[in-house]
Amino acid sequence: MMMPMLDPDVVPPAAPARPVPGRPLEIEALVREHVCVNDEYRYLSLDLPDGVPHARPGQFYHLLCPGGDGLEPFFRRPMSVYRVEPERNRVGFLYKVTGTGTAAMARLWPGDGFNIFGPLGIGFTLPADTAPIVLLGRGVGLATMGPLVPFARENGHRVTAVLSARAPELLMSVEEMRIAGADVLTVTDSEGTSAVPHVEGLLEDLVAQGRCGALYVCGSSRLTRLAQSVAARHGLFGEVALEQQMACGVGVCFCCVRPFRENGETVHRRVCCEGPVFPLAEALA
Amino acid sequence: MMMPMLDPDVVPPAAPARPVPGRPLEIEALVREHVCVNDEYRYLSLDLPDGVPHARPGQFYHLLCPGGDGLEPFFRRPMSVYRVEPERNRVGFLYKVTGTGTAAMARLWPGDGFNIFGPLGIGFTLPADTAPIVLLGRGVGLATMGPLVPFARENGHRVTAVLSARAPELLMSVEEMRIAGADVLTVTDSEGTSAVPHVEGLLEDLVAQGRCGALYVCGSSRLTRLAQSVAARHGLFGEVALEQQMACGVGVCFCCVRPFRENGETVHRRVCCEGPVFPLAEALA
Amino acid sequence: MIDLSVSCGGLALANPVMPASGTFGLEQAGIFDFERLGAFVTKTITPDKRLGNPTPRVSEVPRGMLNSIGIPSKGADAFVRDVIPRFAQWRPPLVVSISANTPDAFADLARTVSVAGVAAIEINISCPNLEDDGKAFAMRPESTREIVRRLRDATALPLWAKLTPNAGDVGAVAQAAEEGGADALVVANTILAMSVDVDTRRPSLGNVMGGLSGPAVKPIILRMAYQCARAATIPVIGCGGIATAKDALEFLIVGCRAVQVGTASFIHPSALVDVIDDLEDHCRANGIARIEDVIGSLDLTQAERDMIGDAALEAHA
Amino acid sequence: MIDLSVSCGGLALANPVMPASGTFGLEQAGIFDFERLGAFVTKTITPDKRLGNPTPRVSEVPRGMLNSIGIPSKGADAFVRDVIPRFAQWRPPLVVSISANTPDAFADLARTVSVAGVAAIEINISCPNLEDDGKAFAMRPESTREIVRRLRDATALPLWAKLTPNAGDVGAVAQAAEEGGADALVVANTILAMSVDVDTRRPSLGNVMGGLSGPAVKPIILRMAYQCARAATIPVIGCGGIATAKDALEFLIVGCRAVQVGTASFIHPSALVDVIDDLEDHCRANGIARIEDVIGSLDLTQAERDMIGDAALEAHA
Ligand SMILES: Cc1cc2nc3c(=O)[nH]c(=O)nc-3n(C[C@H](O)[C@H](O)[C@H](O)COP(=O)(O)OP(=O)(O)OC[C@H]3O[C@@H](n4cnc5c(N)ncnc54)[C@H](O)[C@@H]3O)c2cc1C
Ligand SMILES: Cc1cc2nc3c(=O)[nH]c(=O)nc-3n(C[C@H](O)[C@H](O)[C@H](O)COP(=O)(O)OP(=O)(O)OC[C@H]3O[C@@H](n4cnc5c(N)ncnc54)[C@H](O)[C@@H]3O)c2cc1C
Ligand SMILES: Cc1cc2nc3c(=O)[nH]c(=O)nc-3n(C[C@H](O)[C@H](O)[C@H](O)COP(=O)(O)O)c2cc1C
Ligand SMILES: Cc1cc2nc3c(=O)[nH]c(=O)nc-3n(C[C@H](O)[C@H](O)[C@H](O)COP(=O)(O)O)c2cc1C
Ligand code: FES
Ligand code: FES
Repeated sequence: MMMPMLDPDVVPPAAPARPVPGRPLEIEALVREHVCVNDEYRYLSLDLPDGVPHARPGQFYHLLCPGGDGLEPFFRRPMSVYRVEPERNRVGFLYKVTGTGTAAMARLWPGDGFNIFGPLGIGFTLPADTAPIVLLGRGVGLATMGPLVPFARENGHRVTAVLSARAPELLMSVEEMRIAGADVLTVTDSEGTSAVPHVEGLLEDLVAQGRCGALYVCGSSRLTRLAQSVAARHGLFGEVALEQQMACGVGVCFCCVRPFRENGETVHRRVCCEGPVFPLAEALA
Repeated sequence: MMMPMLDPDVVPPAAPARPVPGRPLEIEALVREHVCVNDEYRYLSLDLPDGVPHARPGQFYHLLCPGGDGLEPFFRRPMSVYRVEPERNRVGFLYKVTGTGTAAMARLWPGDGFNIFGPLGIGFTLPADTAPIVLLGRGVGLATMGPLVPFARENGHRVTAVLSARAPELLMSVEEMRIAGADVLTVTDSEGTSAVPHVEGLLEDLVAQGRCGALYVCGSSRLTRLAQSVAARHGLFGEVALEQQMACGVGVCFCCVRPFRENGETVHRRVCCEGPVFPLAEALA
Repeated sequence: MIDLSVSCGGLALANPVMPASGTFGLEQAGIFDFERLGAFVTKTITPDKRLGNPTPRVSEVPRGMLNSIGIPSKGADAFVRDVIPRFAQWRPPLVVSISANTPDAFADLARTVSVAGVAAIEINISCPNLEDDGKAFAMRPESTREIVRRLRDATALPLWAKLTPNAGDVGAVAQAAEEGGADALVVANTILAMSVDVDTRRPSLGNVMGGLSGPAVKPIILRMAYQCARAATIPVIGCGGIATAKDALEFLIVGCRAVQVGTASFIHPSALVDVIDDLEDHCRANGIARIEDVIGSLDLTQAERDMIGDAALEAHA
Repeated sequence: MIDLSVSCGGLALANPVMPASGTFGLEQAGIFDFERLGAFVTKTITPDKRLGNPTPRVSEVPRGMLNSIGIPSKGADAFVRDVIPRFAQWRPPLVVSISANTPDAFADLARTVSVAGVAAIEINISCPNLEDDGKAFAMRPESTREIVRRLRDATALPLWAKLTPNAGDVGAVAQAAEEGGADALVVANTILAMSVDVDTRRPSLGNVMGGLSGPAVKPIILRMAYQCARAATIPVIGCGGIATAKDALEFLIVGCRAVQVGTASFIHPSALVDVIDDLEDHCRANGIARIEDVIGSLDLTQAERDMIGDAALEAHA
């Protein structure tokens, strides 16, 4: 196990009384930029107040999407950071409008306030040495993977990203990941290249070429199972980023559990505070 | 009784199946102008769609004030028409921010949509001949009186308006009523001219000068009682516009009742559909 | 053409949508098309003339309203003479809501309103029974069974029993109403509630407590409607917080054969007709030929969904 | 300095604001200042290890949430060993919430958690009693009296009985809990409710029905808290939809001696501390020296206000 494991009842002792950098905060951010990336995805970037903690790749914020005009999101919405720019005090999200909350979010204009709470959760862990890593992502899963590329490159890892989508025009982040230093391979349903056997072949090739010392996956349980079997076959380190509906976002309500394998038993772990990034082998996908 | 009396159970028979002009409609209006009149009052004017019915003086609309940002008005809010411009398809409201709904209304910008329902209720009746009339109003009561001035002038009545306020700078509509053809007298608390005995003297003078053949009052129960006694003393026709909290606005929920004297008995009448304008003598003010 | 018709509580309805008692009246005739409704339901009437409660009679709360109107009433005779005949000009059946404070007076009133032009009687048994310590009839199964039986004997018209959500075991009350001879259940009346003005420290209603209605109550009433539809074999008419066709569909899916729309009409005056139009659109868009096919179609097969959530994971792919 | 302290159910509290069970945990220690709270209230624990309910476990509804978390639990022993000692570092008293499905198991659990570091026990009696057909203990006065009596005998710690709003006569249940020996009443748990996804026709919760909480329930729970405060002489702790100091004040005014804040913390993580700050501000702005002066200060003198409404008429003058 390379990833810190949390027992639901084991929490950091003697927590400080006042939030300090690194602890999640409720923040009144300002919308800086809000653009359509393609037909389905939007990019929202925020200016943060000075002195707030910044997210690590794989962490998320809990967003208070604004109500009004018939849309009444009650809960906050969890959203992974897609771009983290601590030096400019900015954070960016890549998202898809799927329901009430994201539709409300889509109405934000530059200059609007946006109440966000975070950063939350446990992000990605890099392998101990500078082993080359492979990212495998589909759909919004790419948003979660985004910041892993520069993070891994800065720490000396070669990065290969295998990006999957329904069609080529829905592929995102290809250029961005290339610029950040990743080798990018793309597979799509419409080109018939995204089926499991083909992707499995790709991964096996990468392993054979010594380009896959660790595997990171997000956005599809089909790909997660595939990654699990490739990682198990070759004894690779791996992580998976999972989603589940959330209420509190901090570990107290137990609504965001998912099942995991632990010593042959099925156990529940909370995605919000024991994840959203989990050891690949343990997820029941 | 010069004013149409409605029995709660007597309603127009054989109503047409589809709304026709004259019947209240739910309308998506557009904000045309929204300005501060003084520290307390705002004026909001709306462009109405073509072909909708227009209000008569004393009628009101039921406004669906927009929610969001912590303000959540649930009911509609009743608001008298302050300016009616059928030929330009516009309507205007003069209002004061007093709570949730009016605060939400105050956030509207020109170009915004505003859902209004109306016109509703029974407006002012002019005396049968061209008797001169006197308006007595205070505070937001002036808003309700506003359109009575041009209406009465167009129908050949001389109009005197006695306007009351806490201080001279809170007096509204003075110029507008003068332009519309009214003689305007003002009384204020700060000048010590608004006390009942002084206003009573004013009214008695107007009666003596033959300028008060009918009395219209709105916005203060003190002034209403005064008007009642002056009207009773001289056998004058009179009307009072009343307020009460409303839910349906159309007469079915019975939440907006006020007490009236009818044949020596106390009865309840609904402000929304039996008023808001009532015979002066019958109101229990 | 979508078939929206349902049979419900002894009546054949053109569609399953009708107003809730106390939120509908002849005054709305010019506001929406009365011919479109599944049925008419009148404000509850009582045997005698009453003034109703002190003002303020309503107050707004998060996504809902409190009311303590009381039942201002011109009395039953005036109602039979002046109001019932006016509904003859429209096709939808007329359901008359009645209430009284003793079983005798209740039964008399049922007889009084059993006249031509009335298609069914809705009995508002959420009112206090003066012979039972002032407890509402519908608070307990026994008192419910008894009063429904009394009223069953008093009229040949279909009887719809309107239950109170303040009862602890609404399913048992539903069964009791069925045993007493009710033809349908209306689930439910308002939920007893209150609010306080913290500046004046006064209750916001003149009557201190009042009934909660509107979207805030929908999840609670939907649960009760589901429990009643399982507990009883007579039709259940859902009523509580329904403002849109989606809300109506929730009630139909859990087993209601019709729905009543109340508070929503205060916000959107044509809510009733809008719900009917949108129900029809929903059916058309989803290939549903008859609204009957929706009734009771709740899918419990995945209620114990596996926790893998493939569906969720793939949702964004 | 405003005096926010209250005595409540055997404890002296620095202020009347505490978290609601199931919405609070050690995980929040870095998020707001634990020292500020009136008390700590833990998630309900059960005797044995449990997994909890299937997902989805929560769903949002108008101004509220449905949950059917179930009670995932590591078991009482792990709780006593690992969790209780960690609270020793803060000053506010620790209230431990417990529940079980039989009176015996419940009493055993009360004994198990009666250890140093625990200031009071909150008994969640909204859970099914397997020896009474699965009806929750708090649904009826008799079963409430009995279980509270059993637990009273099992521990010397102050006992707070948490009632269910699903009971038909919550005032009678409150009295019964007092008779059984409770030191305070927590009014109340969540209201049983449901919602349906009309596209899939599935319940939105894996467990079909769940508990409603949040602003939508406030008017209902406030009414019950008022009824309980009048029916019982022991302190009532209000709990349901409290999100702001204004909400808390409504509960204090109708007679509650303290309040619990639950769902609101999911929307604004520092809701508890914000409520305390704003209560203090309210007192300061209104010349209230002690929060005690607010408790039970409901003004009923104008409840039957004359219908003239001078106040309303003059309001705009
Ligand atoms: C850790 C994490 C990171 C995420 N990162 C991203 C991201 O970067 N970009 C992006 O587009 N989406 C992301 N999602 C998914 C995003 O949270 C949902 O798309 C969003 O909550 C949908 O809300 P809605 O109101 O639009 O949909 P609705 O269907 O109206 O939502 C109803 C409820 O279900 C919840 N819900 C619905 N779908 C999901 C889901 N897939 N995961 C969790 N909760 C859900 C909502 O939060 C809400 O509580 C992430 C989810 C998690 C858990
Ligand atoms: C027929 C009629 C005409 C009116 N015309 C005007 C006008 O031209 N200009 C103007 O400024 N005001 C007018 N009012 C008063 C206006 O309706 C209230 O100021 C407004 O409803 C306050 O709403 P709020 O949400 O800001 O206040 P809140 O106090 O938050 O309102 C809470 C509830 O009380 C009701 N309420 C509060 N005060 C009043 C009141 N005085 N009368 C009726 N209901 C009230 C609200 O509608 C709402 O339902 C009129 C009222 C009536 C009945
Ligand atoms: C103003 C008002 C008056 C009501 N009067 C009655 C009544 O006279 N008889 C009755 O059975 N229910 C009455 N009700 C309850 C409604 O019929 C309905 O049961 C309740 O409001 C829930 O539905 P809704 O949320 O759609 O309004 C009244 C409700 C309101 C809001
Ligand atoms: C996610 C969640 C979990 C809860 N778990 C418990 C619990 O374990 N024990 C309990 O007595 N109440 C539990 N409750 C009920 C709350 O303590 C509280 O009674 C209810 O939510 C109403 O308060 P609120 O509207 O402030 O949330 C839970 C509520 C929520 C929302
Ligand atoms: S969202 Fe509450 S525990 Fe994860
Ligand atoms: S507001 Fe409903 S009757 Fe007047």
